[in-house]
Amino acid sequence: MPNDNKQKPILIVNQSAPYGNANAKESLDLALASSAFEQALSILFTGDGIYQLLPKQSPDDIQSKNLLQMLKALPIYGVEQLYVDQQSLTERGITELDTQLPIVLVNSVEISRLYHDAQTVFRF
Amino acid sequence: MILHTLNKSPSNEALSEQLSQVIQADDQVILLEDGVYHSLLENNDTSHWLGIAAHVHALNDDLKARGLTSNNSAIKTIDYADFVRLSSECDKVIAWY
Amino acid sequence: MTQQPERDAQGFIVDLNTWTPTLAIEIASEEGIALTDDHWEVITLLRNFYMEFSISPAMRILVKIVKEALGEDKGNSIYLLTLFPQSPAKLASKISGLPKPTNCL
Amino acid sequence: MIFSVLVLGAPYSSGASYSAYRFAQAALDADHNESHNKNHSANHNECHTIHRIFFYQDGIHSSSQLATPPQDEFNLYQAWQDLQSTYDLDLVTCIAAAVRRGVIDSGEAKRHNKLQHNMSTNFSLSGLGQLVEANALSDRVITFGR
Repeated sequence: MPNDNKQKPILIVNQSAPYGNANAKESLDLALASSAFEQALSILFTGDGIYQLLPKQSPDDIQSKNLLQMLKALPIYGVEQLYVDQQSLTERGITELDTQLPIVLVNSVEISRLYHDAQTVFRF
Repeated sequence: MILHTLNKSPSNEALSEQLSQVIQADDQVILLEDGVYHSLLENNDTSHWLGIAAHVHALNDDLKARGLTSNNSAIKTIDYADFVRLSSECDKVIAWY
Repeated sequence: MTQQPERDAQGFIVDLNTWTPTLAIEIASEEGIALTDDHWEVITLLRNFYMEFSISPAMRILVKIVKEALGEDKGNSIYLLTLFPQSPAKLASKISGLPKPTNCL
Repeated sequence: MIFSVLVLGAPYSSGASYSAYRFAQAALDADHNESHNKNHSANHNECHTIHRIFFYQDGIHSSSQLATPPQDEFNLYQAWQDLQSTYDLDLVTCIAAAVRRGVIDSGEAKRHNKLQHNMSTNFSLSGLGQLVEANALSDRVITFGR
């Protein structure tokens, strides 16, 4: 039954590396738009999506906007925590993510819970 | 109960792994587009989504187009009306692509 | 008056690097606004936000930024409407030399 | 049940737009054949509506007016337009995604000083807020990805 008053939490899953395609940017655009409507929103970075969180990105010379810089605005837009798949980090040999991001590492049980708690899942 | 849709062939292993991580025993899967090639596989591995899902369905039009028939007894052939019905019966639909 | 940098059909500057405070005064006067210190406070906040995050904020976030920096008295839509009438986020970003905030109607 | 549909892939480049079209058609047909299905699912009143179909990322190309498939191929662009006029569907193309990729309506053409525009009038250009709203007002969002 539709219930307009109920908050339906959204989960956005980022599984694409930045810059190679538009997924990271267009995912962020949706996250910012959701926050304008004060929707409950969680964001999960998994697979190649964790490359979006690497420090020291400077895409000026490929004429791209800095996605990492934009991700840092998420807390101001009401997204207080960014969930990051611990296993994806390990598999990719990544030991260091940008320290200014509000990152929470999650295991596969917690990831499964994020999916099940969401009303709608958008994957990019 | 979640309904998962999958539109990529088994060669996209990362996608299958992600789905396997999320799927639970009472969930269902609809194979569409190149996803229907999964119907050629038998997989009773309890860590793989094919071995976990309560029911796996495949869109008949997409099977037929690719020269596949539903020989796999574990996979039920459906049409788009069934797709709509399953979408309304489950709690939510997650697309894997 | 010197030659103005290129602007798009809606009056936003095309190359963000061509912005100057003088240009801000000119764009504002085209919109019938004489810039005061109160305007400049907001312009500075907007430009700093853009420098930090590369995002031109829409109304809700603009209000939030102003509220955090300048307090409740100024961090509300009525105050911003008196400074930048009709569409504060759009008008303020135009005068501040930022891209038009992404349309989220 | 209220559905909304999200289309992320372009016609020809992916199956997303076609599959979404078939899903929408089936959902609207189920509505029409309500009495027909009565015995089939006694507990379910099969009355479906589609609140909105939102075209995002490469999905926006479905709204191009200029695409002209050969006569011996299915014209998915025309099919979307026909489905829209038959059921008065709300087909919304994401403005930010579309203007970037060169699919614009007459209003955007004026605004950006372009001499041409190419978006079908069966679609409307609007912001991502329309997707967020569709999610809030629908029971299910069905995504068709690339």
